[in-house]
Amino acid sequence: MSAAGGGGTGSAGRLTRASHRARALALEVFRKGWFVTLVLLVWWLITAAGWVDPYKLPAPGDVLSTLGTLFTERALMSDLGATLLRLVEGWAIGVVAGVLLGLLTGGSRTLEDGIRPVIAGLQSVPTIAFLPLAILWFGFSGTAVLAVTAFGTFKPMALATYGAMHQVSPTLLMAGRALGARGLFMQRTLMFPAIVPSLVTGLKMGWSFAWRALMAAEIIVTGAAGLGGVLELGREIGAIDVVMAVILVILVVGIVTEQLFFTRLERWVNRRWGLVGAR
Amino acid sequence: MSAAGGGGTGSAGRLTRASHRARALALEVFRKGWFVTLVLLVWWLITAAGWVDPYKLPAPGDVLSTLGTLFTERALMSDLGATLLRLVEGWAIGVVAGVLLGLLTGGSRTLEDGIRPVIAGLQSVPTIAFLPLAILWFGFSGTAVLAVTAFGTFKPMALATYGAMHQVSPTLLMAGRALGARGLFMQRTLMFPAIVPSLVTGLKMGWSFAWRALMAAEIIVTGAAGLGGVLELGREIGAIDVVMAVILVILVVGIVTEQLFFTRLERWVNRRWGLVGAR
Amino acid sequence: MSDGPALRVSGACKTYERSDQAALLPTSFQVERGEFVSLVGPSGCGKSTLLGMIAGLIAPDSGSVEALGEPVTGPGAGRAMVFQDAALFPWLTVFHNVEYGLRAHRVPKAERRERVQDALRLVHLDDVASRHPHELSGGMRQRVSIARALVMRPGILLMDEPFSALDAQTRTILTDELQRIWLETRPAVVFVTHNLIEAAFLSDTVHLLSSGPGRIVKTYDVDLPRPRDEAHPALLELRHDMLDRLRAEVGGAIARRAQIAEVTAL
Amino acid sequence: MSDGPALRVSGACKTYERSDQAALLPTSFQVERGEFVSLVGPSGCGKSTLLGMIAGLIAPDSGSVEALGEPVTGPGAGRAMVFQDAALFPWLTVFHNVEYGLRAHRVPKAERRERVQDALRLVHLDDVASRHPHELSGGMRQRVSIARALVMRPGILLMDEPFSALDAQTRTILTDELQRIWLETRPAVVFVTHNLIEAAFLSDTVHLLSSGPGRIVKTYDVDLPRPRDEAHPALLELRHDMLDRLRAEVGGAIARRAQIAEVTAL
Amino acid sequence: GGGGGPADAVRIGMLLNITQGPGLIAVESEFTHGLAGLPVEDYLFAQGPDAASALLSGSLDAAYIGPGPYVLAESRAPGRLRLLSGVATGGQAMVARPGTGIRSVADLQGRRVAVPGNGNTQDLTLRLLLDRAGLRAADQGGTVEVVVISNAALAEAMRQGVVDAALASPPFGTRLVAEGLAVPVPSIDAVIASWRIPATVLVATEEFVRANPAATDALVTANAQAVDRARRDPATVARRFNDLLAESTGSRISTDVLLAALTGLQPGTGIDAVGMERIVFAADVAGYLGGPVAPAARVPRPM
Ligand SMILES: Nc1ncnc2c1ncn2[C@@H]1O[C@H](COP(=O)(O)OP(=O)(O)OP(=O)(O)O)[C@@H](O)[C@H]1O
Ligand SMILES: Nc1ncnc2c1ncn2[C@@H]1O[C@H](COP(=O)(O)OP(=O)(O)OP(=O)(O)O)[C@@H](O)[C@H]1O
Ligand SMILES: [Mg+2]
Ligand SMILES: [Mg+2]
Repeated sequence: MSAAGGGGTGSAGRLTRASHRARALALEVFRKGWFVTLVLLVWWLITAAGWVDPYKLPAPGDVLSTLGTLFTERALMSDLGATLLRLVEGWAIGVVAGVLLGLLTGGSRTLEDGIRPVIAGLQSVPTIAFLPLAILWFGFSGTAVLAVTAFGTFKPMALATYGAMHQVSPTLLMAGRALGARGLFMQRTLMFPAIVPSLVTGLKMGWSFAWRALMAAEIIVTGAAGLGGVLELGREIGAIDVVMAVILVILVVGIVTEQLFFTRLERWVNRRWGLVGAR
Repeated sequence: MSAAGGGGTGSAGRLTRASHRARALALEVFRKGWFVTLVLLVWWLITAAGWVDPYKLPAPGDVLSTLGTLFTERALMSDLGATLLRLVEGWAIGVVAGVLLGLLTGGSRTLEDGIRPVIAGLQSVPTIAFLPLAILWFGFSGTAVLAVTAFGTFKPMALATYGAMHQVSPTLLMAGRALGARGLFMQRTLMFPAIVPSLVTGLKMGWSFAWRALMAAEIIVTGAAGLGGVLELGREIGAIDVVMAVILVILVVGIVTEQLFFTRLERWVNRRWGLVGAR
Repeated sequence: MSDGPALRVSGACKTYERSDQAALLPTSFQVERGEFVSLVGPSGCGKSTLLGMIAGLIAPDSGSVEALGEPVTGPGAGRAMVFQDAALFPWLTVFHNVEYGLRAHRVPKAERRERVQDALRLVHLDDVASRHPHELSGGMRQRVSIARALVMRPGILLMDEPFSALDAQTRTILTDELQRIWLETRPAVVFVTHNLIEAAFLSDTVHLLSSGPGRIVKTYDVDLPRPRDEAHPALLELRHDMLDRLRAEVGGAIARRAQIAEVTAL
Repeated sequence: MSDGPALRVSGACKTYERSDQAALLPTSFQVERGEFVSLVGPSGCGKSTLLGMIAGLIAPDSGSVEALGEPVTGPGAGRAMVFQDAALFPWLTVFHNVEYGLRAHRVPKAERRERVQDALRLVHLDDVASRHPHELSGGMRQRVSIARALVMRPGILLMDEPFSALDAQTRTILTDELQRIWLETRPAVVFVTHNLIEAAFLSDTVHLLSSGPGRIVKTYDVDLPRPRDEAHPALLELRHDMLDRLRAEVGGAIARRAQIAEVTAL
Repeated sequence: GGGGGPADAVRIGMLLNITQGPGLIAVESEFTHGLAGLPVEDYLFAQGPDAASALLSGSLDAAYIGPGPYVLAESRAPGRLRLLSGVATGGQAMVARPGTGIRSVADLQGRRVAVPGNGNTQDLTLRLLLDRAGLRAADQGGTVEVVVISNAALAEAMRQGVVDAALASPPFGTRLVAEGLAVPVPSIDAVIASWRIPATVLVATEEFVRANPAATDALVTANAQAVDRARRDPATVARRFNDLLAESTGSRISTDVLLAALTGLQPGTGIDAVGMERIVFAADVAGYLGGPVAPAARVPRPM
């Protein structure tokens, strides 16, 4: 590469590089932030100009102050904690169960052909419909909520596992078989790692389904800690600012988990599995 | 190929072929049906043996007779019709909007980088949370329900479109550019058809999200006819057989649409796009 | 159109973002109208990069490319490209694949129809016009790709390893075909290949590139009458020369790469 | 182990389900211990099918395969396979890739370690044992694949176009390497390729197959001392013979295919 | 708790609803010292049917619920629940959209009337009203359209003219009137008041009652004390309700509105047998019952 900034001293070169990096960062922030800023601006403008009744669309500031009140008076932090804990638990159980079922039954055509359509059918039934059954069977306590969340995650994960298994390169499987891999050894050491990159995408989808299922479930016992209860109570008394505050919290959690967890996981797996340009 | 069944007359050969086909069909039915049969059998056994209170798990026969009553006395058919109509409408609007947004903004890195994370964040917020807003903004009429259903479909479709666009073979795009394709012409004649096979998979996912959104909406806005209202009725009067009957209807609709529509569409697209073994 | 060379590459070079080495050092060469030029060289020596700059798909970092007397700033109808994996649009029939570039350039429908039929006839595929790409063999697909380029009546035809995905027999047949088509239509051609016999057999001039970073290290002229025979002893000898040179270059490149690997602890 | 041939294929044939033509007609041949046999022929003539039957991955419709004196009923440690695209497990390091077959056969850990290191040394890759496949060049990947097969100490090594995805230079280097490794370890080899020079250069015997449906149409013996030189005139002449024969066969196959196409209105 | 044997805690469910005022205030005083030595765990449910399901699933021991969900649960799982005591009576209010001219039940003919849920007190009371006036709900082949609209959405529904009238649970009817979105219909309210329909009852699972007689007794006693306090001092109920609301959502409802709503609600441990009878009858008319409800199940059966 040709010398950058030609003729500068070492420290000047470093400065230039730093300012380059700063500019790159600014560009990055603009590129990723302009739309959110625009949305917030339009929102603020609409409410500040008084075009919409505040009970239909509270001002951004009002929602923020409601959010503050929720954190101080309702201890929203512990709600958030409780919800996230349930979410991670239910999601993890659903993921493990779904992937295990897929791996264990996806090897046989008869097993898969029998089970897969049933799961696909169940997947078309919204979790909310299973809630009354879950309360009767598991009680309203943690178990029902967990069961519903895990079930909501289980179905798409099992389907994703089946899908991923069909996309594994036949040559790879043949290579494994030729080397003597069979049965459980094959599923554990070859099939499973081979589908990991697809599963990572599936995990994100499962997370989204887990959220849906959990929110539906948390709505039952509104008094207990959990974002769903706050949402439902806000809805019940027509406090639109509470509803929007909770939406905001879920949104931020969604973006943060996506960026901090899923994107990294995906990047790591893709690198490890050599799916992005090596080097 | 060597002559089949050696020495038979023509008609005998045809008979053999017919019996072959019958056997193949029987095998197919067994392969796809054994699990459902097993589940039904276990369900029947549990209830017939009286291991579970009927108010927790009604017998299959009871659910069927409730279903019959719902169809004859509660006009479930018109509920089903209303729900399906809304579903198709909302889904179609969401699909078109999502794909259009993806196509129009996916070409530019700045546009996509700004918009995509917001949609991904919104996707993590369960539709149920937006309902109160939708009711305030769109009123009680079908519009709120439609808006929520369309919005529920829109987000995953836009994300699927972005994802699909990133997977289009760069060589194909380069070939198009080298041939002089640009701007809208490029998006319309190259990008769009290139992502169709991925979109078909996305359509199914969008359908599943549309169902979820619609059920949540119908449960809350129960004024009009719709399966969601019946489901909610069953829950509120503690009639678990009604709940299960509605689940059964949704399940059957799910399996039928999957088999009659999505599987065929997918097969057709895959054949047309040459994604299955050419011959 | 001026009467200068078909193509003039003057000091064009390229370093990809986030790469620590140039993909192609400043490179200059010229292709006369109707001349057949091949680029050969080890993997990663910048052949595709160079072709992309000529096609107007990649912007050179510095230097310039001039095609048919005009500076290249983007893709143009005068230059057409054929890719390694044919890169046909799977959802279009053969006819519509070949027609695509004409539609992009808003050629009227009646003229499109005629030109597409001519192009298909040239590659002997007029009878499969209504099939889809996946209904064709690999060789047929590549011929469609050639027709799709020729229908633009390009002054310059760019081909990036067009036959390397085909089996040896089909490849031999298509190389013969290409010679025939070129003799009939006579565009200037820049042809990238790994196959030295192929390069020697088809070309008026062969540029040999080397990697680490990419540059032209040797140029061969092939002065043999056409149509040629693949088994001509002069061709075999030329292949031998190039192979020796390449082996030396690849060895060098590997040594250099090892050095780099030590430093960057890849 | 008996002292018979390494491999005896007796009348093995295959018609795939839902296909209207046999992929391979009844085929018989024999490979002696330590012999190097190549299969060449146009695309789709059943080379991979035949190799799959020998590997125990595909069951013949009738006929039998006997390897190292025992009938083949499934994959076995005595037969190892190398695939066209290396087919390495991307999530495992080079070391663990090579180790995989030993783990599947429950070889104790200490012995595994030693054998893997030996195999990697044989292909000159002991210094990249901890890398992942995507950190290797195509040629290195294919050498790992060969090590993965050799570590099983196979009596029979099966190779399905192992070099066809590599560029010409790397290919030449690897072909030399393979000859060296084979001379050191001396398994019986069944080698599938499209490259006639490669086949002639490496083999004791070359079987030429033709398609529509697949069968062996001619067998060549190559009686030249080793190590050989690729430019030996006898090899070039052999290549020429085979090419002529293949052209005739491919022409015939194309004619036959056209006939079928008319009937089935593809 | 649960499991059939003696419990180690009493799990009590309730709704955040001022008709359950005695239960809400009991949690912060009468229940705090436990019931016969057992600590109390309280759970706030969003809807009555969920609390009923929780009782039947064995994850609650007792609950404050409306008579509707109790009767419906009893009809489907006879003998599983036991009616312990009354809690409050009355409180519902019929309100009409201004300008509709609705003054009597007969005026509801051809109108759309909102109730907050299927099978709850308001729904059943409305059906009773219609039945007595010789009208029928649309889902029973009649002309009056009964639509379910949640308390939250009621104001918006009135504003948009989606409904003409609503039989609302307290304090939502009063609030609509206070906000000028609806006018009261006193003649209908008077009829309803005369029926003495329970607003909230206290129920427990039969299993719990059998295994924990002392705790059940203590529960009934504590409830009676709370009911007494609520009757003497409605402001305590209003304050407690608003505190819970703020704790849950950070917002409050005007105390004036709450106190106005509480005037129609009479806390009391008695259950009017005829009022209960009317609920069962209405549920039957609506086709909600899964089976007969035994006469013995319609009156309190404390130990
Ligand atoms: N888009 C890109 N971004 C970064 N580096 C690139 C890009 N494209 C090519 N390179 C690098 O530039 C160098 C030259 O690449 P190029 O594709 O031109 O080589 P080539 O001669 O066509 O190789 P091959 O024979 O394998 O096709 C290589 O080192 C390659 O890794
Ligand atoms: N799994 C399969 N199902 C159906 N037909 C198959 C299958 N595998 C191969 N065939 C067909 O059998 C014939 C022989 O295939 P095979 O892969 O053995 O040929 P090949 O000689 O290895 O070809 P290539 O040189 O292209 O690898 C071809 O016509 C092919 O289409
Ligand atoms: Mg290239
Ligand atoms: Mg093959």
